[in-house]
Amino acid sequence: GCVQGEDAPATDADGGGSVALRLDYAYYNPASLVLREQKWLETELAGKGVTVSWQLSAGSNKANEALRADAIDVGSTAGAAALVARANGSPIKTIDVFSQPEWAAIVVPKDSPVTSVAQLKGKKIAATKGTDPYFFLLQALDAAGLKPADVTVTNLQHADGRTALERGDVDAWAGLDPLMATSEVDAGSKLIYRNVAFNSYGVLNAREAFLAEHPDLAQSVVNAYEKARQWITANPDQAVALYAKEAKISEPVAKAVLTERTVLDIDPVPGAAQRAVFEKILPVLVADANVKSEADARTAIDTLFEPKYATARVVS
Amino acid sequence: MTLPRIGRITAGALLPAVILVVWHLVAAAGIYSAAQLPPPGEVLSALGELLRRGELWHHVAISTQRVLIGFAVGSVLGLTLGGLVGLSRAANAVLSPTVQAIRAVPSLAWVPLLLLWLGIGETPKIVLVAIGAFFPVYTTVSAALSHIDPHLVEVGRAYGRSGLALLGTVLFPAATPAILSGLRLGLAQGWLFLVAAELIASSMGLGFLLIDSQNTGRTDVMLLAIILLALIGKFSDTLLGLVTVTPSAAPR
Amino acid sequence: MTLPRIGRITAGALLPAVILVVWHLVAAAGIYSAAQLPPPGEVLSALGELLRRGELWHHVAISTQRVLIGFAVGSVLGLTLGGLVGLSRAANAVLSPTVQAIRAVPSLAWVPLLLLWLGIGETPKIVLVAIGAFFPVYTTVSAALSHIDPHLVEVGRAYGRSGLALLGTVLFPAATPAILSGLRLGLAQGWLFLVAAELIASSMGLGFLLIDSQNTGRTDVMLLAIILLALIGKFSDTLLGLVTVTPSAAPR
Amino acid sequence: MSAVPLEISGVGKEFTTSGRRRAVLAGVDLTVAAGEVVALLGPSGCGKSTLLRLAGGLDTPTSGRVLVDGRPVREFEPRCAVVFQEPRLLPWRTVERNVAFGLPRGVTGDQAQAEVAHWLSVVGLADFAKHRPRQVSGGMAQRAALARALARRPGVLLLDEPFAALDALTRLRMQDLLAEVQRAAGTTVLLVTHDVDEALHLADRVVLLGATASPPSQGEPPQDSVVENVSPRRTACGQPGDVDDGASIRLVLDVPGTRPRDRADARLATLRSALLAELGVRTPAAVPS
Amino acid sequence: MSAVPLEISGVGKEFTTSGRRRAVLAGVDLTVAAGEVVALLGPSGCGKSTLLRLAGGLDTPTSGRVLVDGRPVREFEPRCAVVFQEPRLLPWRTVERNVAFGLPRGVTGDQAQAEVAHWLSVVGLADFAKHRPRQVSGGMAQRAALARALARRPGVLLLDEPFAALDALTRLRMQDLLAEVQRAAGTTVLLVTHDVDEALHLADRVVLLGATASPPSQGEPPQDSVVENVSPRRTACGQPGDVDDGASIRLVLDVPGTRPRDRADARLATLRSALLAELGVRTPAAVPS
Ligand SMILES: Nc1ncnc2c1ncn2[C@@H]1O[C@H](COP(=O)(O)OP(=O)(O)OP(=O)(O)O)[C@@H](O)[C@H]1O
Ligand SMILES: Nc1ncnc2c1ncn2[C@@H]1O[C@H](COP(=O)(O)OP(=O)(O)OP(=O)(O)O)[C@@H](O)[C@H]1O
Ligand SMILES: [Mg+2]
Ligand SMILES: [Mg+2]
Repeated sequence: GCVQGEDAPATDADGGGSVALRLDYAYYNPASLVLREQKWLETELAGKGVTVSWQLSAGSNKANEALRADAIDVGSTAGAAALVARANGSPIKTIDVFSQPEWAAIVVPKDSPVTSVAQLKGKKIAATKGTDPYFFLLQALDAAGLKPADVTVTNLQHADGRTALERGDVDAWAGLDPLMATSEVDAGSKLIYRNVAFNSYGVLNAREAFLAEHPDLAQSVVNAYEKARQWITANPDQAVALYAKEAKISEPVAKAVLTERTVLDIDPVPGAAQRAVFEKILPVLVADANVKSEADARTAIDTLFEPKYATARVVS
Repeated sequence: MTLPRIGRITAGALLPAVILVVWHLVAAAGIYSAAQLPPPGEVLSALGELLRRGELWHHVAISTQRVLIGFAVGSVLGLTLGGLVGLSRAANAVLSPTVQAIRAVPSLAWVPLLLLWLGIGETPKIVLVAIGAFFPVYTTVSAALSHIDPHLVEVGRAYGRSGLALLGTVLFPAATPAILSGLRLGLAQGWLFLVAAELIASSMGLGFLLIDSQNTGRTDVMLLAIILLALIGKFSDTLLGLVTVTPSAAPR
Repeated sequence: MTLPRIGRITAGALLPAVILVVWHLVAAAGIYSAAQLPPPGEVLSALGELLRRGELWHHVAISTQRVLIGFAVGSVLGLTLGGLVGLSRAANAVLSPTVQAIRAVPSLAWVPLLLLWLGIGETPKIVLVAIGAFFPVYTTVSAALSHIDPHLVEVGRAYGRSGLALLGTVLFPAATPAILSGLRLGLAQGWLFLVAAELIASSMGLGFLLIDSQNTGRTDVMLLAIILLALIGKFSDTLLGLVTVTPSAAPR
Repeated sequence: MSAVPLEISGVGKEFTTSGRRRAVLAGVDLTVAAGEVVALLGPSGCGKSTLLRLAGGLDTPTSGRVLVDGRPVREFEPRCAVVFQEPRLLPWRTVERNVAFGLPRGVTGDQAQAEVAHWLSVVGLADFAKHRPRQVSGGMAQRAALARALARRPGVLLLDEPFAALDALTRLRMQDLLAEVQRAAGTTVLLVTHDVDEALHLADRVVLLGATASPPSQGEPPQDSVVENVSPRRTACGQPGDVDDGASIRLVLDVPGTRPRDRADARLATLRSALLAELGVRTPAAVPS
Repeated sequence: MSAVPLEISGVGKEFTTSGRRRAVLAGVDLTVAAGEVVALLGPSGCGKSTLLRLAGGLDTPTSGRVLVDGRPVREFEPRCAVVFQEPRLLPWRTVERNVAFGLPRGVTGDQAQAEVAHWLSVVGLADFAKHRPRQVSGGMAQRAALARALARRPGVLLLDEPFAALDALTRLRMQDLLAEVQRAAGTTVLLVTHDVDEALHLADRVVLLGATASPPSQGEPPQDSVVENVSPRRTACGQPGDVDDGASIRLVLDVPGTRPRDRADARLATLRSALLAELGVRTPAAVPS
């Protein structure tokens, strides 16, 4: 016999008038895990004949890819990733900020003598280009008075960066949670520089076409995320357990990430706070050719945000 | 089971046993941290955990299904197109440069394209596996067909076999060893492409397990996924060898 | 250049031309957005941009170097081990099950392991390409050797050729077509593994260009990388065909 | 299939090897009437097999044309069956299934099985039906190839030294088998052979292929000192000097009497000596032709 | 290499085909003295090629043993050279390089080239040195195979119907060539042939291989109606009934006179008829053995 695969249930295409709402969930978006588990959206929208399907995003890049390919309607990414995608022509809008995570930091091995960013001058640092930890690193260097040319940045995938760090191939790593937290717990790696303001927020993006067709559904999603955030604050233990199980990490790590390094109590309306971070990383994006031109990036900053849903949010 | 067969199995188990022992020793020596190289025992307990949660069976089943269907599609296409190119000079001239160019497109590059064209479901995953399986079959079959003993081809022609009949009675049988090794390579490459296929909006399968454990830093689960892929790959290869040898059974 | 050769080239260019036209039409029809499927012109301008910045040459050169060295290492190993397994039953029994199992380990799974064992730098990248090139060569060579016309092997033995001499004067020449297609598959798989290799601490190379453009959504650069990989893959394949056919030049 | 005539007119064939063109056949004219048996003799390398391949449509002549039953021979000719100089059995099929490969289209099932069994027993291989070609002897393989061709019941039977690998007794048997089959079905036969006795016993006409242009004088010294007792290279092809002109028909000999002939017929003995002399061999009782 | 003796004692060989074991040879004893030429005759499929392969160390006997120069034959035997029943040229080498394949170890460079050129011209293939095996005729390929074996200058020369594909003239030449080479080097020769004349002309002794157990009575009806004019299956192997016992030596005949013999010698004519009768063929002037 055949195994039931991942074909979407056949209701959306032919089930006369029924509408599909396709969302993503991601380990870096705890609220999405809660929403998927609690089935609030399903319950609410069932009456309107809307079916909800969930798609795992392994990272911001994957969420963007799915958005571009019209495989999902709403996807969760880091703010910077949303900006780059928009600048490179993806027709998406940021409709909600789901967290201000502190998912990136500068990490050194257990026995490293390095204690500050300034001491990294001339050293080798692992980071994944184009992702938040990389932008974090550049801002951190800037804050410490170093130029990017003062260090050697080694481009490594997040998981590989951790291995390189623990092996001693690099002196520091611009790490990402939960890998960073796991490395702390398992290998005793040390975080030498943290700054929540240098992270580019976790944002919820929707396709423009979806927004035009189903503004009501977009509103429902934003409302549901508000509810999820509140639920996590209210039920931290349950949330940690859920997060640990879904993200396949140990509870101590989950607890550290969720309660210590993720600020959920934020203003979900996209706007000035995010814009401030974008302005800082914009030159980097241009220099690394992550965007076609500075003009594109500027336009993207101006057109990315769609604050009306978050402004109009209500919790049912 | 005959004695020499037992001997063969023992001999074949030798190297894996050595690897296991070395792994155990290295892990125990503490050169690497547990996150870098967990000892075999930890991988075993990861297996136990997955089994307990009832997930493993599902991962294995869905991946196997994807590979089997994809391999079936890809190898049939590979045989057909390889046969066509081997038979007809015109087809060869038109198709072969393009096919050879497309062959160099890596599995990861297909992912966004297939996502775009075929969406998320099972189809793009199976198609990607089929793409992986296609090329080795196509390449070996078309190469083998153009190097068959012309004396035998002449016998086929002398006895009135042309076109498909020639292909079926002379060309394919004469190329059997090459076709078989092409099929085995195709199956192997199908497994290789599976991982990329399961990057396409997937939340199950061994490829997903591998990528997901890499992303979440679960080295034990990652090693488990690698070992499972290797074992099932070897197993399906052996099975293919049995299935394809039986009908011809030719001690050539 | 002879006329039939021009005909061949024209025929070979037919399909790419059709693909180009269809691509252009589809992109112009507006079914897909520019971010999904940019028109050919945009890919061309991405090429221009990379050329202007002087990066392209570097990407191509470093990738080609990695593939060539890796392929050289992997194919020599593949020929050696394939020859050994084809010659000796004992080697076959001990090695072949393990090799077949390892063959199923996907390129992405090697990345963390090689990083762990070999660190960053060029070595792990070349090793990964070599691993990719090894398996098709090994598989086709060992399969071809075990299916050589026993009559010819007997001639070799009757004229006092054993071991390496037998391999060099009878077995390898008799298996030449299969070995050639194994080498071509090995080279192709070397290119496929390149992308995974360039996930290891890389900031240049075509594989890096591909992954990087995927992550940032630069679909034009991504398509450019795919096309470059396809073209260079095809080109190196043709070159290999020329190089390996010339010495034997046998119209068999 | 009933017997059909074979017409070879003005046929020439050239081969290009390592850039050099060499004529092998030139201006060969030969008509084999329906039901006639023609034996083709000639020195090694003079183009007998090449002519046979042309007659079977397996190669195309450089000049001239080949007609089977009045129509040009086709690339996949269903009216001819060929026994090649080597057995050329398909190594992945059993002897039995190799014979079945020769069956004409449309013969299937029980009938096919019966036919195959018949031809196998006729060539004395009934016990080796399930053997692979590599498991039978050279002579057995050649007999299997003969059975494969006979099973086709062709209009024209093209035989290239089909009995060369057989011992004296088996050879006589197979010759008789061929004569019997030919008589029963009226098949047209073109038979390449090196055995003059065989040619005289089986054929209506014997055709000698060889270089016709300026035969070298009789007294020429032998090419190598080790060659004695035979007259020097008069007709041997594959030797310097005569190859570039291409061989054609040197001699056509009508064999007297009707088939089957008595092997002891005195007229045949005379013809035998004449033919051998023509081939360059002095026999004890040589009679100049 | 100087001549060495070949000793085959109590050799038996069985083959297993589709699960059934069949004895092909049983209790074959044959000693060929150093420098002696022994011809091996026997019906098709009786095990001549098999015996030759055993003598060359290419297969291992089921029982008994083979000694070359007093020592057991090896799997890769440098003292023997074999001409197989088929030419078996290596298709990826030119004719020239195929002959060079036979050169003994240590012969390289100019010497090798000279040797190859010599042997090619001796077998009449000097003009075809650069041809591929697929571009030469059957007889030419067989001559190339002979040249390859002669180039080896072996202690024991094992020949399996080496002249079967040659026309009458070329055949005589090659026989004389072999005789000359053998005389000059004193090579030990074991020659399988179907040609009784050839055996008598070349050999010191003629050995007849075949079923020895209970020969069927002379009057038995022929196996198939198409077989006439020949006495029924007396010695034919590859037929039901006699195969399972395995063939052995039925007859050893000393050929009178010294080599080279006159082909017209009257004593040879008598021996010829006797041998043919022993092989089951009645000749015009048959003399019972
Ligand atoms: N590899 C094998 N497996 C099974 N049977 C074999 C094998 N080789 C030879 N035989 C059998 O051994 C017998 C003798 O074969 P062999 O080739 O020695 O005959 P031969 O005397 O040379 O005949 P011919 O004159 O036709 O060449 C045949 O019946 C053949 O079927
Ligand atoms: N494919 C080919 N390419 C080049 N030359 C060829 C080819 N086939 C045959 N020849 C040449 O044609 C000539 C005649 O060959 P063919 O096989 O017809 O001779 P034959 O009369 O059958 O000789 P034999 O009695 O030795 O079998 C030979 O000199 C051979 O070299
Ligand atoms: Mg011929
Ligand atoms: Mg034989």
